[in-house]
Formats: sequence, structure tokens, C-alpha cells
Amino acid sequence: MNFDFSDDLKALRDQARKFLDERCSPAAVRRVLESSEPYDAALWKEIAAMGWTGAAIPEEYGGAGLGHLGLCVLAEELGRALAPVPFSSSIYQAAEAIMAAGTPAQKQAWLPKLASGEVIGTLAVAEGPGRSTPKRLRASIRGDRLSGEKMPVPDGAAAHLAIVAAQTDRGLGLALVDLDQPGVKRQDIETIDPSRKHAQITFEGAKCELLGAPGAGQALLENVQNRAAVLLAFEQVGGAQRALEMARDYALERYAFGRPIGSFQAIKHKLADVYVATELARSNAYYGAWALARNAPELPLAAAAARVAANEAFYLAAKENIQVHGGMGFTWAFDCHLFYRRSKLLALTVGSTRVWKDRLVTQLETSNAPL
Amino acid sequence: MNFDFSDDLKALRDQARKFLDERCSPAAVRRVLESSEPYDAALWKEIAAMGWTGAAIPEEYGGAGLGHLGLCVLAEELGRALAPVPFSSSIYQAAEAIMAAGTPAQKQAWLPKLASGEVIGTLAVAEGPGRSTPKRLRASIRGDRLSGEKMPVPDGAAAHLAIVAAQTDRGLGLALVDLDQPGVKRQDIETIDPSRKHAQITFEGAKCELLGAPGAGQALLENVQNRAAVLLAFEQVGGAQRALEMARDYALERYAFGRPIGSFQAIKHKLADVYVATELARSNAYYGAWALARNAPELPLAAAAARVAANEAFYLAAKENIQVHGGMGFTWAFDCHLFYRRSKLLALTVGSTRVWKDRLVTQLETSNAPL
Amino acid sequence: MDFDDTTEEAEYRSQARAFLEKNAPRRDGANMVYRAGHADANFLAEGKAWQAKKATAGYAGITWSKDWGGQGGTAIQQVIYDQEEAQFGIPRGLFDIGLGMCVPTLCTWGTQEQRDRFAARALRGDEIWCQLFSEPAGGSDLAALRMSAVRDGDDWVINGQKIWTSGAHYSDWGVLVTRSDFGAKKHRGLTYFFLDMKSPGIEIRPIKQISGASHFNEVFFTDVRIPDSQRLGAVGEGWKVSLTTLMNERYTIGGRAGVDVDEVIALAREVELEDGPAMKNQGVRDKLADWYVMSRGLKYSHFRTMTALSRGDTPGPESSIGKLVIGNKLQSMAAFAMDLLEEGGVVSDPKYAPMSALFQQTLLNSPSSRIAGGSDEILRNIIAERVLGLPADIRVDKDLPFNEVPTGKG
Amino acid sequence: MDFDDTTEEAEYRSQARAFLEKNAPRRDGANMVYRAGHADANFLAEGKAWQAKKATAGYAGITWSKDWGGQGGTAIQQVIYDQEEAQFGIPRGLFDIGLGMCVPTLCTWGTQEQRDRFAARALRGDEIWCQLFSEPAGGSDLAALRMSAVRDGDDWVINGQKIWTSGAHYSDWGVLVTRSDFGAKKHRGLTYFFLDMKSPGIEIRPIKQISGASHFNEVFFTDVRIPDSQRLGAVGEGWKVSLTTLMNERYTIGGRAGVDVDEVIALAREVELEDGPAMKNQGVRDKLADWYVMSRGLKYSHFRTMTALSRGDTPGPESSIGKLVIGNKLQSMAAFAMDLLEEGGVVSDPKYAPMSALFQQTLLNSPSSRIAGGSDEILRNIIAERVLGLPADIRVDKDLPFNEVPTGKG
Repeated sequence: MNFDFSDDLKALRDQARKFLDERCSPAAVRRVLESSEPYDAALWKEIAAMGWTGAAIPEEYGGAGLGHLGLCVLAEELGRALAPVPFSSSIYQAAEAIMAAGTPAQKQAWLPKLASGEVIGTLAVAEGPGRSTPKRLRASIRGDRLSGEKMPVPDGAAAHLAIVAAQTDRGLGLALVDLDQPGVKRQDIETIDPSRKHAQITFEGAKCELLGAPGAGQALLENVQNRAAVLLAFEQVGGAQRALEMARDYALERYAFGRPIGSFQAIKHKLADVYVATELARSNAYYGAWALARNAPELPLAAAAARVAANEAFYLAAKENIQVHGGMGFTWAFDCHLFYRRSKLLALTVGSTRVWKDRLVTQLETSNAPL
Repeated sequence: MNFDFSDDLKALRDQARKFLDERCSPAAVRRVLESSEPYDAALWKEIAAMGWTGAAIPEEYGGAGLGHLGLCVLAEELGRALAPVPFSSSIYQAAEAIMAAGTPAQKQAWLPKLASGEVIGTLAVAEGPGRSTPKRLRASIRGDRLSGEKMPVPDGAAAHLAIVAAQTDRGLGLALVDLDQPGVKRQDIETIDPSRKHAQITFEGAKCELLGAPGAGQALLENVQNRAAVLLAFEQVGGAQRALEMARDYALERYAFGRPIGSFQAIKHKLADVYVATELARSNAYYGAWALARNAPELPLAAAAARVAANEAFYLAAKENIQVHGGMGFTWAFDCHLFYRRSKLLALTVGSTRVWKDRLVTQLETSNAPL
Repeated sequence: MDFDDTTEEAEYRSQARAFLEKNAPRRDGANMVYRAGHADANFLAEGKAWQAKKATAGYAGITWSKDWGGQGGTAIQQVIYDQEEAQFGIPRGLFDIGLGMCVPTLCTWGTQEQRDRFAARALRGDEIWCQLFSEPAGGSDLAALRMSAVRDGDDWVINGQKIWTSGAHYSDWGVLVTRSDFGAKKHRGLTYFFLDMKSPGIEIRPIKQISGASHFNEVFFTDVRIPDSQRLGAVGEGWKVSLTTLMNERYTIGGRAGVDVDEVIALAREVELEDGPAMKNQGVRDKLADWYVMSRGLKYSHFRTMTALSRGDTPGPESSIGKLVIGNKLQSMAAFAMDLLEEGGVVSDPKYAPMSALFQQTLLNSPSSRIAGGSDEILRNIIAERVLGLPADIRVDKDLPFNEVPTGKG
Repeated sequence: MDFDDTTEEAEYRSQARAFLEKNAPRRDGANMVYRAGHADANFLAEGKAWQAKKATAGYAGITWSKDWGGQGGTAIQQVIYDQEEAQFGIPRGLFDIGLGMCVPTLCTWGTQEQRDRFAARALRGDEIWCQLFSEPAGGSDLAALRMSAVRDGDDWVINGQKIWTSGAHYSDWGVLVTRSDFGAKKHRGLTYFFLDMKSPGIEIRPIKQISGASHFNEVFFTDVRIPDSQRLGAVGEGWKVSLTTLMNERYTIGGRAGVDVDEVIALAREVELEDGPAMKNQGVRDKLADWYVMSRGLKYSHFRTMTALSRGDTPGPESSIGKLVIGNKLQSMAAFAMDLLEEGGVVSDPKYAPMSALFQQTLLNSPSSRIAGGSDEILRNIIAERVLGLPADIRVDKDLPFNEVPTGKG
């Protein structure tokens, strides 16, 4: 039994934490939150230089070939630091999609640039509020031209490359679109977490090429979402753990009625429940990492379980961290809300708990995974 | 604003509580629980003699004509005392069904005897585990003969009269059946709460007459269930209140670590939550009582809300009462389990929370009740 | 059992409604969300004008005794007026604290001259009052306050900081609890004053909340002088006087807090899920039913309280269940409504987010509603202790001299 | 990252499996629910015979040091053996407490003679041990125990009552904590013994639980004499010795507790709701997903703990999350499964209730699983204090002489 990360990866995690503690303090997150800066460009350069962006990209395409387990430990640290960089859009989604379905030419064209961080990619699916079912999406591909409107697109303003879900004459497909062209209009969109910017993108006959077969869009999307769900789960576990530690530290230092508030059972038991949720999420995420790294047939089930547990753990940890901080907790000045915003943002990226619970049970119905 | 019971009814409630405190202690409930006694016959005689069974039955049919508000306050006390008598089957269900749909002759034949308690009635719908949808019921009426198997039938062994849901050539109907006849076989069935006995009843061409129109069974059932739901909600609120008081008293008297366990926030906050649930259930039940007493168009919505709140409050109060009692709480010797058993029994009589939540939302969709 | 007014109540209601119809616009979307927090000059002027009208018509200080300049009316009359007023679009929130808490304390503990000087002006809205109680050192633990008051001739010199003061920046007067003796036990050694908010040495800074709004202020005191004649109650009796203020917290009707299940239902009717409208989804229906039952449970609990008021009884602490249930319900409804919108749920731009981003705003506001005015934890303690009669928490601070109570600071 | 054994582990596992295949039947429905609680003579004989076989084959006392007669093996070997044994139908539960807690305490604190006299017999199953700790006065608060031990010559005379003792009626020996000094502080003044369960003056009464089963006993002591030579640790040091017993609580693998989400899923596949199979109902699916995530979260947490063991680390108190999650999950799953059965859900007769009334039985059993062996509240305290490092509850009893600690009695 060796259900844990290797010592090398643990060492990588420790380096990553040390680096982010210095370079990505809450103040750095706040700077992006309170400005129109699309992301922390300097930080992005540095983590790219350290090879994080290329961690799971094969060496032949300029990656570090660390594999997905390496990406998981980095994701946990990026989540813990609330890093205001387009990592999840560019790596968990765009790069994963190209690795999964790209032609050799497409891989050659984009993966090295995504690995080096010089190109930022994103995945554009949603067209406003509501479930993005294949039949409901309006964007469409005619020949090598894409038209339609996507909103919200994570890192839509910063991205150079978008993978866009759109209708083809053979059903939903994915289009690779270079965003630096006249047929593309972008506009910032206000969301609950401005430390990760989103945009509305309008495509007016923009030049594009297909990624994967014309009708294969939905299957491809679900595969990419499964992979992203595991990686996001590690970000969420990292965030939950940090929020729990913040609450614990405050409960030790803050006194009321002559004693640390952490000595009241109302606080102790609240944080015990947060701890339990976080540990259950972590263990489900580990199983997801195992399935992701091996591309195991259990991935769809493992990813759904990891996501459901992580969505709930991070949101719980973030909202109860505010509660433990009392009045100061809901002020702009304290950092609690940075975690609260991010927890809800991540809980909706690639779809809500409701959707993933349904995906989970569908797997129980269909797959032969041991119950 | 006078959203409360009248002083007369409050006086009735006080009498009822005083009487039941003396005559229906937990020991009395336990006697039925631990024996094959179908119910506490002596207690039944006394409450009938006091006119409780006839409370909501019109005087012309030998009732007290107290109306349904009177029945509500009695229900709360019977629920508080966990009274081991066939009150809900005979009064909330059988008598209500006959009052709602009986011919003058049927009312004349049965209501006076139900009012006096000399006849015990029940409603027989379920045919084993699972939802009793009209299409799924197998019992059938041919002419004046009923065949089929009903299980579990509350008070099925004690009852003289059953109102049975069965198929007619025009859809589901209700049959009035005198149970003291050869075509009827009964067998006791073990349930989670032997202080309220249930039976399996087999009808083999038993003589019966229709109650209401042949095809009107489902509509009639739903109406009777709405009325019973409000009355059961008062029993549940009474039970929840009593369980909460038991837990509170024990938390005051039981010491651990040199202090009453009721001084620990884990216990204080648990009981505060039980109190909140009980008060919300009480208020919803009051609104149900108002709608029941006036036969208001809001009854289906009010009944569903009352039932959903009451199901959850009594079960929560009963299970956390055990928790507060610790080790002694799960012993046979302590009375906590009497409430726990009853809370789950009542939560399934006339259908589960799941079903009633659905009925509630259906009302929101269809009725014009002010949202 | 009915929801009808008594004859007197009906009469009072129709008069109130007539007054409102004549003097105020019906409430609608546009004038719905008047907030006192960020009040501009314009809003202040409107608010004062409206308060003057109310006073003239006899709807200010409805429950106040006549010799305070009130109407000597009943609590139910107040509730009835509030219910009616709630249906009109008028400026809200400027006077609740002053008329509900501050001035009644002044009238209870002050001299007749002080009553004459302040009560009428407050009722007419000429002067606005705020309450300066909470401090950084003490949120739930009010008596932990450290603002020092040192006697100097006929004055007291005040130094320290208050926090969570609504309306400090537009208030004319304030009530204030200070610590005049750091060596006395925690709940002794407090002294209570009222003061001119324009006094030299007061600095007011708004507190920005998660939502971006600022409903509260920090108030810094540097050598602020208050004449001893503005002391209420004896030196060291400040706790007792504070209790009067907190008791006086006027019984406010459980007005609907922004979002209720009705809004979620409205959304569920609109939103399409994979298998049709959200309203048809059993998982969604389960949650709607839960929130509906809580929402209406509170509504009917409120009717029961009103019934008690209507009979002249005073509602007990059981009314604290409202805030406990609403705060958590708000947060869970907002989070779930956003889930129904999927990836698009994160958008908080009112141009694109359904119902003008009501749910996104609620998600960001709701944490404060679980804390401000009594945290979930304090409310559960109140219910456990005052309603159920369970013991108070063990207190290690009560009998210590204040300057020996552990604070965790060096 | 994998779930594979190391070479050594794989080797050990295959040997263990070979032993089991050769000596025991595969587990099936019939022999699945062996319970120690109500053990008849037959079950005892089988159990002892099986334990003897294990001992001979070297699978008893796997982690015990050799000089106690153990195998000097590792914790992971114990886990591996337990995993394998769990798949076979053998008598369970007779020796866990004795070999896990009692005898290790004896070996730690007793003399070499005592080790020689008792350890081997216990390992071979010739003698069964029970633990006499809890008392009516102290469940969660173990140190509140009042059983008195009075020195009389070379003996001690014991009076009082113990409770929640599993297997008292078939045990040969027991370990016992008593209070030898009521004037000393609560955690001093305790003295620890082991004794012959057949000693005169011991009366054993089974405790009937809600479910009707009796897994525990009350044990009454009337002038029971224990020779001083059977004292473990110094007089007044009983608390310290007890801690050894509790520490020694063998790391037991989180065996599936009767009902898990898998059983609810099996039911949901069968049951028809108004709109088709329960498995297709979104409300049901939401709940199944929640329980699945908890269930597998615990499973993979257990794998993480095993990994630690496999590396020779000792798992910390974080393993207490299992019991906390399982107890509540059991109760809510049982209640919900019964809801799916509607009116018929109340039937507990295995002839008629689906899955032989598994869910009805679980509803009645589950309250004990939230209390016995550490209540939800105690477990949350353990996590908060030992994992998160939050302060202990305020103790008013620790420094008082025991006979001055408030008990609420007169």
C-alpha cells in the first residue's frame, strides 16, 4: 500500500509552498482583485520559468514530463495561495484538451507555448447563465469560421488561445481559435471573484480549426472536465486547508469572555467538521489523482467524487472561516473573503455540485466500478 | 391578529395534558410496546367517554361538535403522551373519510359509533413496501366484494371497520368494509414501533360498499391525507416538545467533568436547534389548523408544509434526545426510544417527507396561494 | 383562530394607511432598496422631512409615553403601522437606532430638562442619534470594552475606538459606554454618556464590507471632552444603563430580508436544466420545500408573536429564532441559486446576471447577516439559556478586575 | 501512488490467505454477522478453537513483542491479516478487547511471572479478558468513576458498579479501575487491578438495547476481594495505567459497519417511486452522491493511514473521523431508505421488509453507534484539540478533591 505522493513530489510541494508564501501573499491576490490587472504577470512568468506550466506536458512538446501527479501537488499549492494566474484555464483545460484530442501539428503548434507560459489558453463553453447542454449552445462553426458569444470565459481577456464549444453540421465540436484576430471582440465581465478575471467573447466569423472530430465535442468536453475536476479538486483542498488554518489561528489568538474563542465548543466543533470535510475531500482527490495519472477507466467516477467533495469542503471552510472571524470576517480589509469568493468561483468552474452529483450516480449506474 | 387557539381550547388542552400525565405515563406506553395488547383499551374507553373521539364529529352524528381546532389541541396532547390508542386511524382517517364522502346513511351508520369509540376504524392503502400509486395498487372491488391484501394497516387487528383503497372498473375507489366477517383474515405485523400495532389484512371476496364515487378514490385519499397530515403534525409537535423537554431536563441533571452537561455548548446548541425546528413545525401546524378548520383552499399547501416541518422536527428531537442521554439513551430501560420509534412511525404514516415535499411544490406550481 | 385585526386595530390600520396613501408613493422596484448605510445629503433631507410628517401625524414614538412626547400607544399599533409603511416607498433606517435605543435610554436615565431638549427633536427627525457600544476588543463580548473615560474637572476625557457604528457620519448625537475604572470587575467600572457627534477629537472612518458597501463605521476618540452633565446613570453603573439601551431595542417586524424562497422559486421557474425547468427537478423541489417551510414557519411564528402583542403580552427571546434561521437560509439559497446558473452563476454584473445579480449580491452580503447584531453562536446560546433554561457558559472573566482578565495580548 | 503491497507485504498476505483458505470457510451471508455480544457456549467453543489455530500459525499477537509471546511483527502486517480474515466466516469479537487492551496493559505493568502466566493463554484463547472501566457516573467522563477499593490486609475490598462491559459474562479475567482515595484529586486516587471474573461478589446483568440485542453488561461488585499482588501500577496511579489500556486500543481496520451507501444504492435500484425507479430520481441521486463521497472518502483515508503504517509511522487521532462520519451516515441512510419504502417502511419483520429489514434494524442500532466508544461530541473535541490544537474545554473538576467535585446529587 503506497497511497501517497512520492518523496520527490512532496519535496516539489514544499518548494512550491515556500515560493508562493513569499511571492503570492494575500496582498498579491488583493492587488489583482482590486485592480483591472488581468492576472499577476510577473508571478506567471516565474512559475512558467520553474516549469510548473509544463509539468504534465510531455517533454517532446517542451514540458517537464512530471506527469499529472506532479500537476496535482502544484495545483494544491496554487489553490492554497489563491494564485491570481490563468493556470487552471491554460493548463487544466486548454492544454489538457489539446493533449487529449490535438493532431500532432496542433500539439506541436500550441503545447510548447502553453508549456512555456508564453501562450495562455482557455476553454470557452458557457453562453450566459444556465446549463450548457449541447443542444442549448448557439455558437457555430461553418467551415473554418466561428461565430457566437461566450460568457463567462475564464481569463478571456488575457488568453491568446481559446478552445470553443460550438455546433458543427455533425453536432457539437471544439474549435481552436487564435484570439488575436479581428473577428474576436472581448469585454471584461464582473464576477464574484475579481482576483480571477473573466470576459465575454464575441466571435464574428473568426478563423478557427477543429480540435477533434466535428461531432466529438461533448465526449471530449466531458473528458477534459473530468481531468480538470481532479486538478481543481486539489486547488480546492489547498484552499480549504488554508482557510481552516486561518480560522484555527484566529480562534487561538482572539479572546472573548476572557478566553480564546477556540476554547468554546461552538468553535471547536465547527472547525472539527471543517477538518472532516477537508480530509474526506483530500482522500477523494487522491483517488482522482491516481485515476488521472493512469488514465484509469475509473476516472469519470473518481473525478466526480473528487469534485463533489472538494466543492463542499472549500465552500464550507471558507464560509465558516468568516464566521469564526466574526465582524472582522466580513470586512473588505480582512482576507477571509478572498477565500470565500474563490471557493464559490471554483465550485462553478466546469459545473456545479448538482451536475457532478448526477454525473457521479450515472457512473454508478453504468460503470462496473466496484460499488 | 388572533393566530392562536381560544381560551376554551387552551383550557381543554390543559385538562387533556393533566389527564394524560396521570393515565398515560411512559410505563403505560411501554406496556403496549412490550405486550401483544393491540392498544390500551381502558385508556381508549376513558378518552372516548370524555368525548375526544367525537370532538370534530358533528353533534347530529353523536359528536361533540368541537370542530377541528379542538381536535388539533387534543392531537398535540396525544402525541406528547405517545398515547397507545387507535386515535389517528379511527378519527383522523376513517372518520374524516366518512365525513368527507359518506352518504347520509353511511354517516348515520358509522359516525356515531366512531364518535363513541365503540367502533374503531382504519384506512388501508399500502400493499407492502413502496409508493402506493393508484396504478400500483392491486386490491380490487367487484360489485360489493373486495379482494386483495393490505400491509401494513395501522390498528388493523383492533379495527372493526376499514376504508380500503382498491381498483374499480372506473379507477381507484374506496371501500367501506366491516372487518368482522369471514372474508377477512388478519395477521399482526412487526414494526419499528410496537406501541402502535399494525397488521396485514387479506380480503377474500369480503362484503363491502363504496365510499364516494367509484373513480374518486385518489382525490378522496389525498383530501383525507391532507386532513390527517395536519392532525398528525400536532401529534408530532407534541412529541417533539416532550422529547426536547426530556433532553433539557437530563442535560440539567446529568453531570460530567464536574458540571451539568447542559452547560456545554455542544449540548446547548444542539437543543437550540431542536427548539427552532419544533417552533417552525408548530407555526406551520397552526396554519394547517386554520386551513383545516375553514376547509380553506390553502389546505393542500398548508397540510404539506405542516407535515414536512413536523416530520423533521419530531425525528430530530427524538434522535438528539437519545444523543443527549448518552449511553443510557440507547438502552431499552430508558424511555428515549419510545419517542424515537414513534417519530419515525408518524413520519411514514400517510407518506414520507419526500412525497410531501413534492406535494408542497406541486401546490406552489398550481395553486394561486400567495408565494 | 384568524388573521383579522380587532375592531380597534382595523380602525388604526385604516387611518395609518390613509395617512400613507396621502403622503407617500407605493413601494416598487425603484424605491425598494433604500439603505441608511450610505446616506447622501439628499437622502438625509428626504428622511428628515418624512420623519417630521410622521411626527405631526402622530406616527412617531407610537409606543412612547406621552410625557416623552410619544403617543402612549401599544406595541401592536407600532407593528400595524410598520406593516403598512412597509408597502410604501419612503426613506428608511435613519431613526430606528436613535428612537429605538438611544433616546429611550436618555429619557429613562436623564433629567426632565434633557427629555425636553432631546426627545421631541429626535421624534421630529431634527436630530439623528447613533449608538457607540462595540469595540475591536469586544464584539460578542460587549463588556470587554476598553475606551477610557478619565474625569477632569467638570468634564470627562475620552480616548479609544468604537466600531460597527451605523450612521456615525450623519448623526448629531450619540450614546457611549466607556471604562472609567480598569481596576474594577469587568461589568463594574463602566460609565455611560451621551455626546455631540461634532465634538472635537472624533474621527469617523467607514468600514468597507465584502459586498463593497459600507453600512458601519469605526469611530476614533482622541481626548474628546464630555461634560459630566451628559453622564447617564452613576459612575461605574454604565453596564446597567447599557442594558436599558439593549432592552429598548424596539420590537422590529421581521421584514423580508432581501431574498426569500419566493425569489428562488421565481428563478427555478425560469432556469432550464438538462431535463427541463429547474422547478420540475426533484432535487431542486426538495430544497425549495425546505426553504418554503422555514420561510412560512417564520412568518406564522411572527403572527403568533403579533397575537401576543395584540393581547398586550411581551414577546420573549423566542423571537431570536428568526435571525438565526434567516441568516443561514439566505446564504444557502444564494449559493444554490448560483449553482442553478452553472458556470454563468459567477457573473455578478446586473446587466447579465438574472434578477439583477440579486443572488450574487446576497452571497456576498449573507456572511454579515450571520454575524452582525448577534452571531449564530450567540443566538443559540440565548435560546439555550433564556428559552430552555440551560446554564450559562462557564465564565472565567466575571469576577476578575478588568485589567487582569486574559486577553491573549502579551 | 498505488494500492499495491510491497514485496514483503505481498508475501505476508499470500501466506495469511493460504492459512485462511486452508482453515476457514469463505465469508457469506450466513456466517456474516457473527456478534460477540450474545455468545452462546457453542460460539465460545468455536471462537476459542479458532484463536488456538491462529496462535499456532503465528497470527495471534502479530504486533506483540516476542518476550510477551507475540510475533514482533508490524502494524501493517496486522492490517493485512485483518483484511484477509475479514473475507472468511470465522467467529469474531471474543478476543479483541483482551488482546488489544487488557493483556498488553498487564504485560506493561505486571511482573514477568504474570506475563508468563497470562499472555500465552490469552493468545491461545484459553482465557478471555474483559475491561471494567465505565460507570453510571462517568461515560464520557471516565475519571468520574466511584467504585471503591479499600485495603484490607493483603487484599483490597471492592464495592460499586461498572457498566458497558462487553463479554463480562463469558470472560475469565478482567482489568478494573477503582477509586482508592476519595479525598485526592479526581485523576489521582485511582488504583488499577486485574481480577478473576469468577470471584465471589460479582453479579453480571446484560443491558438490553433499543434494538433488543444485549452487547453490554452491568457488573455489580459487593465486597469483592482482590489480592494486592493483582494491583497494576502504584496505589493512586490507576489513571496512568488506564491510559496504557486506552492507548493500546489496537488499530482496528475500518470494517464496513453493516450498512453503507452500497446497500442504499441496491435498494434504490429496486424501489419504484411515482416516476420510476428511485435510482432515477434526482432527489435520491443527490443523497446517494453525498453518501458515496463520504463512504469512499473514508475508504481512501483508510488507505492513506495504511500507507503511513506501511512506512512504520503511527496513525494519529485523525483516524477518529471515521467513527464520527459513519455513525451519522448510518442513521441518515437508514431513515432515508425507510422513506423510500413509504408506509411500508415501518415494517421490521424480515419476512416482509426488503433486505431482511436491514434498514429498520440499522435505524434502531444507529443511535448507539453515535455514542458507544466515544460520542459525536467527544470525537469533535478530540479532533479540535489533538488534531487542530485548539484549547481543551475549561475544567472545573481537575484540581478539586474528588469528593468535592460537583455531581448535581444532593
